[in-house]
Amino acid sequence: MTVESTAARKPRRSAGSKAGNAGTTGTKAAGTTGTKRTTRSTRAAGKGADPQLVQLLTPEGKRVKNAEFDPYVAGVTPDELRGLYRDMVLTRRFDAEATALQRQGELGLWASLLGQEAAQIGSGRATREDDYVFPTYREHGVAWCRGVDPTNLLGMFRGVNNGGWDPNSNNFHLYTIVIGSQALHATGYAMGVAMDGADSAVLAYFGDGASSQGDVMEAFNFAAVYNAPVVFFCQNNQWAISESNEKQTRVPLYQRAEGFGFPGVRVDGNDVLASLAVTRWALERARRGEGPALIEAYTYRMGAHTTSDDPSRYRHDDERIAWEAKDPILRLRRHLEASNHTDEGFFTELETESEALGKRVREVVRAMPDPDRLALFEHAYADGHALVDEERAQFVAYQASFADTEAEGV
Amino acid sequence: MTVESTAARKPRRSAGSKAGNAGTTGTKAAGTTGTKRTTRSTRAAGKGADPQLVQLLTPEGKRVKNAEFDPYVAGVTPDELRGLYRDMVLTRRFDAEATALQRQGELGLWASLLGQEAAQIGSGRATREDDYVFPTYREHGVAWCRGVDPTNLLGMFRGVNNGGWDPNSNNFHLYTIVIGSQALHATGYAMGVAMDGADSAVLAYFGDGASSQGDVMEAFNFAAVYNAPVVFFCQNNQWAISESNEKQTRVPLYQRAEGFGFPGVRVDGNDVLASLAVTRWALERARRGEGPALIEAYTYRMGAHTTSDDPSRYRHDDERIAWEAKDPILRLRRHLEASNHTDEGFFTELETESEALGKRVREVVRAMPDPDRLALFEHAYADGHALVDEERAQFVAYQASFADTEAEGV
Amino acid sequence: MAEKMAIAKAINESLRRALETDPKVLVMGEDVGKLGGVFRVTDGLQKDFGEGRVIDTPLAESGIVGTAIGLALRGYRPVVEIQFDGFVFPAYDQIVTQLAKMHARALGKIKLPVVVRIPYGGGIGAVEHHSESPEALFAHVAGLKVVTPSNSSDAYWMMQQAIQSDDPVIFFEPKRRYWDKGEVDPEAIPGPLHAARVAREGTDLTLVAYGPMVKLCLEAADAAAEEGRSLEVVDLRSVSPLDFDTVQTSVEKTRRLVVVHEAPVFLGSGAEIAARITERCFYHLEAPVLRVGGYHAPYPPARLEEEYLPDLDRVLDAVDRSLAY
Amino acid sequence: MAEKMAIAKAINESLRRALETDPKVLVMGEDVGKLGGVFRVTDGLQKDFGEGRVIDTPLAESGIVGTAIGLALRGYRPVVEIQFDGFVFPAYDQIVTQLAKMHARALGKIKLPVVVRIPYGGGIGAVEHHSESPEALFAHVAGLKVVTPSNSSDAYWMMQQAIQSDDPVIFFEPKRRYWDKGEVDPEAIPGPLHAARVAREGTDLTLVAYGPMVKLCLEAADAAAEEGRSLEVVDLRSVSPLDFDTVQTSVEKTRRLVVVHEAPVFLGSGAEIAARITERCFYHLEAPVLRVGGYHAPYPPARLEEEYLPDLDRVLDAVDRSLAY
Ligand SMILES: Cc1ncc(C[n+]2csc(CCOP(=O)(O)OP(=O)(O)O)c2C)c(N)n1
Ligand SMILES: Cc1ncc(C[n+]2csc(CCOP(=O)(O)OP(=O)(O)O)c2C)c(N)n1
Ligand SMILES: [Mg+2]
Ligand SMILES: [Mg+2]
Repeated sequence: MTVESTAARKPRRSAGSKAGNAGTTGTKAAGTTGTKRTTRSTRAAGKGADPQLVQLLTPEGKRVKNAEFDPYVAGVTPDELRGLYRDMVLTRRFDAEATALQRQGELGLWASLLGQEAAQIGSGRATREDDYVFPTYREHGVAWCRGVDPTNLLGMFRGVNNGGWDPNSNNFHLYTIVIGSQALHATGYAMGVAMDGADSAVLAYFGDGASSQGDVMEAFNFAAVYNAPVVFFCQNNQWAISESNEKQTRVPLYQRAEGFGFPGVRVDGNDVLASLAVTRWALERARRGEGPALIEAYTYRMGAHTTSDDPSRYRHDDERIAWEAKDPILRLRRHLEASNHTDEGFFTELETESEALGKRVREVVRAMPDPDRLALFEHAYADGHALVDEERAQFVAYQASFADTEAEGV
Repeated sequence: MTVESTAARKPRRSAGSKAGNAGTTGTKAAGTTGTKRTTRSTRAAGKGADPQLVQLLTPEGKRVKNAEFDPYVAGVTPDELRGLYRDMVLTRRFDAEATALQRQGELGLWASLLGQEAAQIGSGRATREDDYVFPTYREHGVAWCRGVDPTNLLGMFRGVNNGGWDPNSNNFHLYTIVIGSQALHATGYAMGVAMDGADSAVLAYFGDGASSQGDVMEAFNFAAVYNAPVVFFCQNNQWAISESNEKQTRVPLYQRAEGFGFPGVRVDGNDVLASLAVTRWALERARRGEGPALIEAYTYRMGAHTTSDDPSRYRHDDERIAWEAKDPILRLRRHLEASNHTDEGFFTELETESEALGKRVREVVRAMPDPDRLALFEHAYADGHALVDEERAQFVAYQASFADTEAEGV
Repeated sequence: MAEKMAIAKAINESLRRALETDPKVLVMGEDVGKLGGVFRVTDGLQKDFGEGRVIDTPLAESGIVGTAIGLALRGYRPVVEIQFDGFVFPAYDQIVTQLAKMHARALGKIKLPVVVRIPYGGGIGAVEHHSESPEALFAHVAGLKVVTPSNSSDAYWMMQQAIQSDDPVIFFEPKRRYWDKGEVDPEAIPGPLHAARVAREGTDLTLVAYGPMVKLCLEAADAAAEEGRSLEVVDLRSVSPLDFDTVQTSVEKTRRLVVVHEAPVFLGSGAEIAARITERCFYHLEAPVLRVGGYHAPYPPARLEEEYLPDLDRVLDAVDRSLAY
Repeated sequence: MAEKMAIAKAINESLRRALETDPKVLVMGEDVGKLGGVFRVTDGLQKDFGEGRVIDTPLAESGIVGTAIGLALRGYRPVVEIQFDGFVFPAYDQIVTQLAKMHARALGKIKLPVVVRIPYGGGIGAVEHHSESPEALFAHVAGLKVVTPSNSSDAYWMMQQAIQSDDPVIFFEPKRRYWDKGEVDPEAIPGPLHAARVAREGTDLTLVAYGPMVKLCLEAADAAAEEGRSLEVVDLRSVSPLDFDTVQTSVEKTRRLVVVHEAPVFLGSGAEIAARITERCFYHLEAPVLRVGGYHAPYPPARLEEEYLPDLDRVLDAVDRSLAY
């Protein structure tokens, strides 16, 4: 299977090469006992300061039972498991390629998701096509699940645009850089979904640092008051640039939800199966009209904040090393191998696909043209603006005045 | 005892005419078992969606036991009880006078505290002189407890200033109109208290509506993270102008605290004794370095939002009538009478004092001069500003140009 | 069939018409429901269109604008009310970094037809934060459009057009004129939203104003006429974009310009008008463009606001000074 | 003993000196601690002064400024860092309605010596929100002072003075010049904080600029000199208050003025300078005041910013146009 660029409104890349829609399966499996589980989960989540980490796969790849969340992944086939693995491997590969491209000067900046693949793929694969996703700037894995061509993500990091895809083609909003703003957009969108009487849900991503922003907390409250079908997915990767969790919050973040009147759950964000299960649970209750939920995916930012950052200034290597043992990809690989769900062919094929993806990303990025100068004045307004027209005309005339000296622009 | 204008940093008007400092007494009584109670209270507060209303006096004036909070008022003498009664009566009288003055055109606006006397007097009397209080625009009763001359509160409502007292004279900040902002100022101030190594505490007031503001929630989080000695005192008077509680929050407000990592308690805000006890509890734990707490004082705005408001457009009279049965002043009067703590002389004397207060307020307000025109340019900056100087000079020259036609300025 | 109505009522009728004709139009804000807003501009709308279309929100301006953006992304056309000018700032981040920029960020793929209504300006004897004129703080920001009607007909039609606009529009309502009455013809064919209007013709000097100051300038023109001076009054109607052509045409005729607004003069919209008209009319101007507006000081308490706000004398003083050149 | 150091280092040294000499001075912001800020402006300060003086805050700008106000009320002098220009807006409400107005609200009884540091401006090839120049949005607001150094010595001394000021100061740091080196003499006696400085004398035309654009204007003056034109360059240093006297003196001599800033021209500080200098120098000006700045469009992606930002050619083009009058 090759990685193709994505057409609007087409079914997304399926999770496994031949699998059906994993999301649907899970929905059915879980639908039967939904309400009860909701209650229990709420209680469990609020129990105290001890993290109640939902985990379905141990770091060693052992499948552990969880009465509450098992039903949400009961229908997951080996093929789908391989699909999740493939998603994570390709996402990591894409991410590594982007980091390399930044080093080579092809990108101005890159925000790596390294270490957060399971949280993103698990939650992303839990969405339905009609759901709508609001990312931060690091959700490359979720974008992948939504079918956004990964090369489109690179435009803003290269500096050729501030957001290079049509959000409505894949119901995947643009990356939002001002921390926390998108939580309110997601909530408003979800209010609209409810007004439309649709049973879609909305998934809003943000980080542990973002949880401190007033906008995120106002979003919690609006979502609760309007019972909006929005799931808040907080990737707690332990760091907000150089600030660790205790600089942002006194208690585990998932606990914040209850004070607004909806459940919060902490999930092992390095466990793709658990992330899938918990997100399905939350999305389904949102669809059923039970309102918002908060998921805290406990994970780790393995790399620097962005390529501009130097984490050696503020954290020790031991920490990263300890988390490497919990690597999300390794974990699923161990599980697949122990379950005899894979053979060498699968891995070789994936490696080839991975190489192809890397090559394509390199090629597309290097060929990405700079925007036309006049793009400066494009899209400032939808209906036009007299001053923009005037400035554009002056700009054109000014540029033309160089025509004698220069053969062509720039 | 006459009502005097307040000198800076002098001991505040005592709660009863001959009583010692009620706050000190309570502090001692409670200090012994503090930590344990804290734990219990935290647990109690988080128990579930049912309001855990702390009440020490029933609407009928009957004293009910509360193992957790009784110790905080164990030392309250009959004299002090009479003092609390006096505070409430005089505060209500002042408030009524201000409403009348607005009707007579002497004030542009008035925000009445009618119905909230117990919450304000109880909490206000729990503060120590070195504590610092951040009010909204309705804390006339708290101002009274802090020793701010009530006529000073009227300046901004008359339109002669935007805040007419020196906040540092009584550690009572200016009224803040932009909803919620002061919660952050209080938190910052409390961070400063902690840095200074002082054992003062800070008390921040806000309303049920304000709880929706990002600033208030950011304040919760900063307070928790820095373990700042600040007590958030939310007067839930059921209404934010025309919006009832369910427009602001899905769950009882006191529950919000726990999600930030500190305890929340709901107290009967029409019970002055309970308000006193709970606020003492919270202030003392703050002093002991145990960090912030949230108190939700469950009360009722008996009147209009302000004199500009017409509540008949959005709420029924029955609601107000039902709350009248829980009147804070009546309740304490019943208790005092049933306990034989008062005689007719007390009430007659208080009525005289009340009349005197009303008269003084009327006189002072009517005599309040309009500010000088040049006050426009005063205090825009502490260190001066060239443009202000230039504009002031132009203004003076412009005014002077009318000198021929007019005998004196406006 | 023209009808005489107050500006507040004209906006109310315009919102009603929008709610009637487009099921995607929503009205949101604090107290806009049963209360009908503190100025009764949304009076009766929730009763007739329900709580799903006319929505009382939590007390959080960032939340209001932020969720309105989300609703617009879902295809709605929210008309958001900010209760008073001084309370728009908690929403400023959402307005400046999201509402203004998202269309461009999405290379045109997203449209945000959100109207932010702000009752603004002083002269009503209110307490702090209830009398400000922050229009320059929005007009400086690309991606926003900023308009403000001065009379009932414009209030009605400009609101219709603002709601129909696919761009975010900051709609400043001259609160002290809410009760001024004027003709509204709901069958008229309105001119463009962003065109200025010559409200009174004159030959000796041009007064430029908008919103609440238009009435004052018309009064000033009356007063000046008694002294034999013919003032032209231009009602800008739109602060972004700003119709410099109409102003220029007027100034080329009168050769003198005074700009009047309540907002502080320093970096107020008068600065831009002065700068640009001076550039466009450099050889026509007989006097520098003069400005009458607020001082560089926080808006004063009510008992001082008459000194702070432009009034007839201050406008005529500026006219005198201009004519003295 | 003057020493050569980069602007970033000069600010670092100035903060260090303030922390050393006044125990009430605090440094607060996101990542200002161990990391030393994303530009290393606070490098080493937490190590030397502790977590109690150099404080990593939660990720919430309103919270940062709001608590800084509270700390100032308690007697502290917080120096707050906003990580990038585009992230100041969540704090805008606290800055405009509280920080700017509380001194006046308290009739002078309260002072708020808070410095808000904002690295600003473009030219560093960054993603959205990292390259803006929002100074006009602060200068329009009474109660704030707005300054911006263009070189190391000013960076050092203006920060000292800003911290000593009893008024809130918005301190815009020209981030693309952070690594430009210049002499700093910690024993010098600095001039007033809000005085402009003639950075280069000339006779034919005045260029006014501040922050990152001063260097560009000096280069333009060099280039013009080669063509036999003598340009005077005024470094404003302060946008509020704005030293019109120094500009006026210069323009009375040169009779021509071009203002250069990165911020959008429309309602940018150039508008105010044009309006006021035209009024003050009406009979001196041989040409209208011309402005070179950003366009009325969201700040573009990095690959377009060179088109958006004023550059040598655009400045010289404006000079040509002015001289052509
Ligand atoms: C309002 C705002 N303030 C500051 C920043 C600068 N900034 C970018 S990312 C970041 C840390 C975000 O941490 P977190 O929310 O945990 O997300 P992560 O980067 O870890 O995925 C900061 C402070 C910003 N983008 N927006
Ligand atoms: C930021 C802001 N938005 C709106 C307002 C207008 N306003 C004044 S009081 C009020 C309701 C406040 O309700 P609540 O917090 O419950 O306090 P209460 O008036 O009931 O004491 C509103 C919306 C304001 N002052 N500030
Ligand atoms: Mg993080
Ligand atoms: Mg209330």
